[in-house]
Amino acid sequence: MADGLGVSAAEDEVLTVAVAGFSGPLDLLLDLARRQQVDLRHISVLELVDRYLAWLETARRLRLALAADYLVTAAWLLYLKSRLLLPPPANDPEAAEEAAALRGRLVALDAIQRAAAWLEARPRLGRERLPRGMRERLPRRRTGPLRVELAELVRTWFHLAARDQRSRPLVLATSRPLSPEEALQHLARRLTGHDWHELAAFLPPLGPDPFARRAALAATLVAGLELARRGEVELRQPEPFGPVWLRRRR
Amino acid sequence: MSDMSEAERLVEALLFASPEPVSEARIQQLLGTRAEARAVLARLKARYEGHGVVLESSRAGWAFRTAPDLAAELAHIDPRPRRLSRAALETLAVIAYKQPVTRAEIEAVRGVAVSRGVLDQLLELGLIAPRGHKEVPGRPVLWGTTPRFLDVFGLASLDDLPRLEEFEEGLFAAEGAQREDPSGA
Amino acid sequence: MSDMSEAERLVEALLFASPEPVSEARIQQLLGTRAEARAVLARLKARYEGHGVVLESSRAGWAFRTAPDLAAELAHIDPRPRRLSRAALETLAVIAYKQPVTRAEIEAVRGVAVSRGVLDQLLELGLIAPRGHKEVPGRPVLWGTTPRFLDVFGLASLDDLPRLEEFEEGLFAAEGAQREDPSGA
Repeated sequence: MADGLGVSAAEDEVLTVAVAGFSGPLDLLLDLARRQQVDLRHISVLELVDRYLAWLETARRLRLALAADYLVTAAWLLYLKSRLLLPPPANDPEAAEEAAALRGRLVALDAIQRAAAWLEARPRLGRERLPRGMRERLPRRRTGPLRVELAELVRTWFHLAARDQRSRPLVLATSRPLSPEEALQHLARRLTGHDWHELAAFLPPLGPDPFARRAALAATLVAGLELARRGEVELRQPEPFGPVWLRRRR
Repeated sequence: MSDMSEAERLVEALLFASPEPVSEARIQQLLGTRAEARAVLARLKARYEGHGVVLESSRAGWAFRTAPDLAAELAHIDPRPRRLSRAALETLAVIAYKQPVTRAEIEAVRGVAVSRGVLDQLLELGLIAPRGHKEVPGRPVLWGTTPRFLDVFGLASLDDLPRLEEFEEGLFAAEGAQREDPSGA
Repeated sequence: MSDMSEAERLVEALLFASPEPVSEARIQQLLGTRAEARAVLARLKARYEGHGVVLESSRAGWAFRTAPDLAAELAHIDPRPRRLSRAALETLAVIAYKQPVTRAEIEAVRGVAVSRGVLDQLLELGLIAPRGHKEVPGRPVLWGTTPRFLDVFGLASLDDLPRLEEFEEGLFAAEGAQREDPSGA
């Protein structure tokens, strides 16, 4: 902290300037005043002015760039000092008031700096006290009234009904069972030679769908029965529920 | 008020403040040799049993979650008026005019699949209800409208639903021509 | 494992799930007529005493936070530095104590111009907010602290701030020596 460096020698003051950087002449004055080690309300303004000018002289010697308000304050302090030093009866009551006002400002700034330090030392949210880290999304419950109109419902129905009458939408069948006609054509093409084959060997290529496979098997059996009726093939099933075998008749 | 060990306090705070679930290894790393993570987690989990917040472990790690049974009560209440989606309105229209009707029949009219969510929504709103089963293979559920449906639409009875024929040459013909055939003429 | 009432579970879950402090009014709204929010909160707060997570309340509302004594061990969770500059802290202190206060008045106390950046930072952190205009020529903005200020600094209300006179009182030397950098002296 700026006021944290206890400084007595000029060299140390250089350090203070370089390291800390006061936030303005009042802050510097407060730092110098604290070094008098007395209640700020009873600080010697004359001594404070001397310290301020000495500090400024050190800064000037070391060619530190100082903001203009440090010099303006120095001029004001010098003037104040000269008025405070006037002997009675020429002494200036306003000068005493200004000195008191300066003490007041130092007391006020000191209190605020202590308050700031007190705040800084509080266990701060996000530093000493952490909030819940995870964000949970609470579900949303809609409780508003339902806004519907009969006209809207009726219009919707009419449009649906009209579409139904005029142009049925094109429905793409994703899986269509093999028809007996197709099975017949397929079987007739595949029947070569006169060996016995399992019926399942005559199925067309099928997807993984087990229902499509059973449907195709049924259709192929119907096709086989039809060919047997025409006398073109022979069928046999050696055991109940076992595989069906088929061959072309000689 | 509490008999919590320092290790348990620390793990509780860690899990509370972490934006992500925390692995057991990470917790052990925090605890160092002070305690065994697994044992601390077990004690902490037991402590939170029956609470509104529970300690859960998943493959991602350990985390506090609000108890699932409280979800409905904690839901953000959204008081804005609700409207029916187009899918819900179409489904409701088919049910209203064709009842009792199966889902497959609704789909046939609409030309698209009816999602479970749409029927659930209409059910939840009390606008439709099951009306037994159709006696065909699979015995699909038959759907119909409820008294609440009449209420909501301001109808005395289903007979008050306007019939297509009543509108055939009126409003609908005009609207239909306008809407249906942009390519026309 | 737990003797928690449904009301207590519900409040616990709500406070866990809410990123920001929740007002007592909101909690009462959730509870409806089932229980009195204040009593439930008192029970819940007592239950969490000595835990790694504690129930805090301020003007901003009620919220769970990790216990401050665990801060050092949890520092890794969010390693972003959250420093307020000395200028920002002093400006905040002036606003906290003198609110509502204009920028010129802050500058008068600090003896230095208040940069726009400092006020912007405090605004962005949600610690201060405009509180109307002062009815003097130029109608400068008046600044005050927010409920979040209380939440961030762990204050139940502005009354928890020590009186400014307490900082003024006593001999500077004794207090000052205690407060200042030990490398000094």
